[in-house]
Amino acid sequence: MKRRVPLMMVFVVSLFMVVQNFVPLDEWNWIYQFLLDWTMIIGILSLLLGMWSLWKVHTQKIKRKSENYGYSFITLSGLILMLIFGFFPGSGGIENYWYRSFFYYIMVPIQATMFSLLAFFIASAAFRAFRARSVMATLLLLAALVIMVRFVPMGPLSPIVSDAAGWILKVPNLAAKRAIIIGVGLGAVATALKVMLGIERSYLGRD
Amino acid sequence: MKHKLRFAAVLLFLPLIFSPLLAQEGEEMQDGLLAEMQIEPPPQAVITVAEDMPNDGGHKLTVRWEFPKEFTSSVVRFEVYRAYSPDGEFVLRGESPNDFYEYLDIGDREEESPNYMPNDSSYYYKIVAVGTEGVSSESEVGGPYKTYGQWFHTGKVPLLIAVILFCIFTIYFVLSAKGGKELYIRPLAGIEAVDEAIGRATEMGKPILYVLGIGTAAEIATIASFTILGRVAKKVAEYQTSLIVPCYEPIVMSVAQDIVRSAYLEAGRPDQYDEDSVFFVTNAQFAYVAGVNGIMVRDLPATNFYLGYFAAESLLLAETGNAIGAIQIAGTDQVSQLPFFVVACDYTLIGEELYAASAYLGRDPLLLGSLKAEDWAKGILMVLMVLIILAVLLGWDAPREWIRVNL
Amino acid sequence: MNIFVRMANLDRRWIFVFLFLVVSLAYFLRNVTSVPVNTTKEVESIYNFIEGLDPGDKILLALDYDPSSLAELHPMSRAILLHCYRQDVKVVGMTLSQYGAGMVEEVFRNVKSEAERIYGKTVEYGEEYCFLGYRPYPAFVILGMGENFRIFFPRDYYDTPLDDLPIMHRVRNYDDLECVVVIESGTAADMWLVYGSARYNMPLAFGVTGVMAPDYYPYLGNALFGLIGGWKGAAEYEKLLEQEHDANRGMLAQVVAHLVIVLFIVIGNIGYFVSRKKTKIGD
Amino acid sequence: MMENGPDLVTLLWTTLAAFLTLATFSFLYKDNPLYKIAEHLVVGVSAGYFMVLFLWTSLKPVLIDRLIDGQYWYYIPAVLGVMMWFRFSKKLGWLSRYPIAFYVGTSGVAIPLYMYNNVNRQLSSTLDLTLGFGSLAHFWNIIIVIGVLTGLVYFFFSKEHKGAFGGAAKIGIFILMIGFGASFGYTVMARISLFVQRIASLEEWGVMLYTYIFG
Repeated sequence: MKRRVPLMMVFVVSLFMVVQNFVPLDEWNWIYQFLLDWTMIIGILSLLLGMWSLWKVHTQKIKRKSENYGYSFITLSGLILMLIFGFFPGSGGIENYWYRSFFYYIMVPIQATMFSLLAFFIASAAFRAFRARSVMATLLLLAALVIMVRFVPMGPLSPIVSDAAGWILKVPNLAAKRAIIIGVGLGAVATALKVMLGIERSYLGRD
Repeated sequence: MKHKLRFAAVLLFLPLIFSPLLAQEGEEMQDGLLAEMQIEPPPQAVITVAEDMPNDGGHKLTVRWEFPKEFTSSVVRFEVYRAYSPDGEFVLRGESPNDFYEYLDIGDREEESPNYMPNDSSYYYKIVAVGTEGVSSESEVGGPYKTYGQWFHTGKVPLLIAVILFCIFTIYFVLSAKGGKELYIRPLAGIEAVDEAIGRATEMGKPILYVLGIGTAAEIATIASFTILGRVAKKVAEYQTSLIVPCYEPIVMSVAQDIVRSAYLEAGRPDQYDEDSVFFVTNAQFAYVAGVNGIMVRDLPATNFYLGYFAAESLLLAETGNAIGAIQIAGTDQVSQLPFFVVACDYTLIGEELYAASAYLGRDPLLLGSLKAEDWAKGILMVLMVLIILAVLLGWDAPREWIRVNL
Repeated sequence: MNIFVRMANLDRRWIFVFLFLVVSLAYFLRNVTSVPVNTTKEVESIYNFIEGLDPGDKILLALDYDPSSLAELHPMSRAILLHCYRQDVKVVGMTLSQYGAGMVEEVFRNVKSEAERIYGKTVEYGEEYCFLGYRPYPAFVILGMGENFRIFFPRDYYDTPLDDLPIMHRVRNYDDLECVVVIESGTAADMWLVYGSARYNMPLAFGVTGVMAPDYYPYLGNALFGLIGGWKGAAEYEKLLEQEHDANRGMLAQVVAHLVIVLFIVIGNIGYFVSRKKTKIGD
Repeated sequence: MMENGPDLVTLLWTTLAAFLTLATFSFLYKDNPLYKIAEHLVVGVSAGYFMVLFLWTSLKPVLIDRLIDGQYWYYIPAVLGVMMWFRFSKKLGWLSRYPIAFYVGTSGVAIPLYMYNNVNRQLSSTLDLTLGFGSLAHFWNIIIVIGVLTGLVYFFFSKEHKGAFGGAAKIGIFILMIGFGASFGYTVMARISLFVQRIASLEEWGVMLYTYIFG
């Protein structure tokens, strides 16, 4: 009951998912859509576990007065405020003014800025890693340099650089991507098969 | 002038219309009158067939008709009408140019859709040839034509063969591995480094950070990462180091909790398991990164694992990890993120190596067997590629089409 | 500590500060100064193609993007449209982007008035350009247009029958057009390749986002005769057209940022090699 | 309202956004209280944001409305979802394995999808290349095919990378590295524009502040 039934469930669901790909019948598609709804419903209902975990981590930090515990108040109040804005009867749900403002003026700028830190990290990573230490590192360095230098006006050298950049993007870049993608495809199918057959079952834990 | 004449003609033949037998005669005579005025309606189109489009659930029909080519210039366009019964209401479905005698009637599956076209139903079509002078002629009603869903998508035969062959390989090699056949597996630097990295954290008395990525629990990369997490957690339990697993998704978190708990149990230290070591951060991509980066700079882990599905956050995490001096082992199947892991991490499992790693770490013959199957598949693929290329170079293009999947 | 060792192990925060200041400065100087943009073959070939067309020739321009990639792709659409109007090349417009129809219609209208202002010509709907609108099922649409545009677009966006548009007279399918240019942010690009170029073999060129561009380089020279990638590609086209605009203004920050990164890579390597030699001798 | 310049409320919100932007940027220097505020705030707010969003826009139409509508078969996923909550109980925690097993089981969809997208399609598009020595482009296509083949050799796990095989694998990894370098270099452009957009939003705030104070 604890292991066998879940493993059978995995097998049946997996097998259906494989077979439906080849069957264009409406009825099959309906079941497929229905099962996708299941995953969504399970996913959202289990968000409660996430909320509980978040709550527990931060309340415990406060209780134990561990380092930086003061900031946990900020996280918890952000969470509670958003829930109140969104769920308080008559608040208007996702149309609520505060809910939307918190999204536009707190979430969006911080997330966008976090994303934009990549501009700096890409620079520091390039500085540190692009050293001609070995053949491999040198190839990595040269390819990246040619592509980046393409931006810089260099007079008569420019057409040569842009040709070289075009070639790199067109020939080795394509070959590399394709080899990786084919490998990933086989690896992923093998892993999914192992899950279906119950060979790979670590996700169930052990008793 | 024109209208007057027509009106007169109609008046003249009005009594005759009441008799069905004579009515036709009247029309003919009307036509004769029109011919005199040189406004001849175009000839009728003749519906030949309406075929069900194959490989779908039965919501598409291709209507074909015949039309005398020499009259092309006297027609502006064809209008296609459809009804559920021969004398039902004909609804305009679309138009077709004057020299194209085919119309693909695409309907929707959803009943709520205004364009709903149920399968297993009969349809009747009528083609109206719209003439240049505003006179049009209707075709006879064609039908009934049926749409029906198919049980198998014929364009996917090569895909089906590929899937079945690969399944056979996998099952065969797994079974032979089970039989105790020794398999050689080439060493992978990223995997060899795992033990050393955990040992280093133990020596330094610092925690180990394990990031499962931002995929769901149904993502293959996440599933591969689960297995690796199991091995890492077991080692961590044996070495008595602490483990931090911040999660992006509650189901992934739940699974990770089960895995880590089992690993501690397996290592014989269930009491050491800290429930709060696997926790949820948030499911907003960059807020998650902000949180994990915060954990990194404050808890200063000695070793970071990034294994699973990653998007743009890969470099944000890896650079922060590098700045705090952690040993980093990464792996993802996302081709676009691999360059960043390769550049910023000490060891990177490239694409397929991530899937292989779960088998490596376990040294479980069952899991290793599938690696052999993957290798065989690769070998066959390479041979196939070379053979077909040779065939094409020799001017034989057919094999190239045999293996093509037509969706 | 030796200067070369220091160069090799520079604190990354120096890079951050430098990059932050330089890029910000470049951004604020965007209206004051600009950088020369070096043009690449893949963009030039599109420019030269349109430049070589005769007045009255027609092209198909598919703007398959939605508001989310407007900033990156609009400069391309604008530059190509302006170029066509300058050369008296007629443009048949369409979109395969579900959320794009309204926006694309606006793009056509805006560039029309801009072209009239810049070149002092009248650009009239139905004569110099038209917009067919959006149709779902991109694969079918692309295939259908290979037979006849009227199969999927019997009427244009404004519900006018195609035959009532002078520009569409005697335009049946791809054969009656000089080329197809697709400005693309989604998956329809692959379909243009598979169902359009592979089947009907018309000259095809892409303008895509910077992230997508590397994926389409391999098709250059066979399926594609040209490719415009991201801001840089758009800036190149603007430069060729001598109509520097948004894309060129953004280029200054891009060029200096790339320069800074290249510079630091060079510094790092010099430091690395010299200090390594020194330690070797020291050993 | 707009003719009189920005209103105070918008200005205050935008100021908050600008402050948080700068606070996040401060992480580049080092971890500091400002970053900690921004980080802790965004974690809490975003977790709450998605909880609310998913409940109203997904759970309500997909589950609750349908149950009210009498589509009783939706009780099955609802029950499965609720089984996840049994994790709070030590004794019945194993019940959560059912929804997890179902969820993981849907990964079977990857078998045909990965096979098609990653294998069949890549194989077909490699074979569609025109090879030959007639033109440079056709010659480069030969190199592409060799690159793909050697790249695949690198991914062989059950054969030792020795001799000719090892040589091919070596070429394979070299080609992978060139590909990585190229992608890395190309992405710089996109990342710099992200940063430029942030400066632009700060500039917008500055302009707003200026017009509010000086009119």
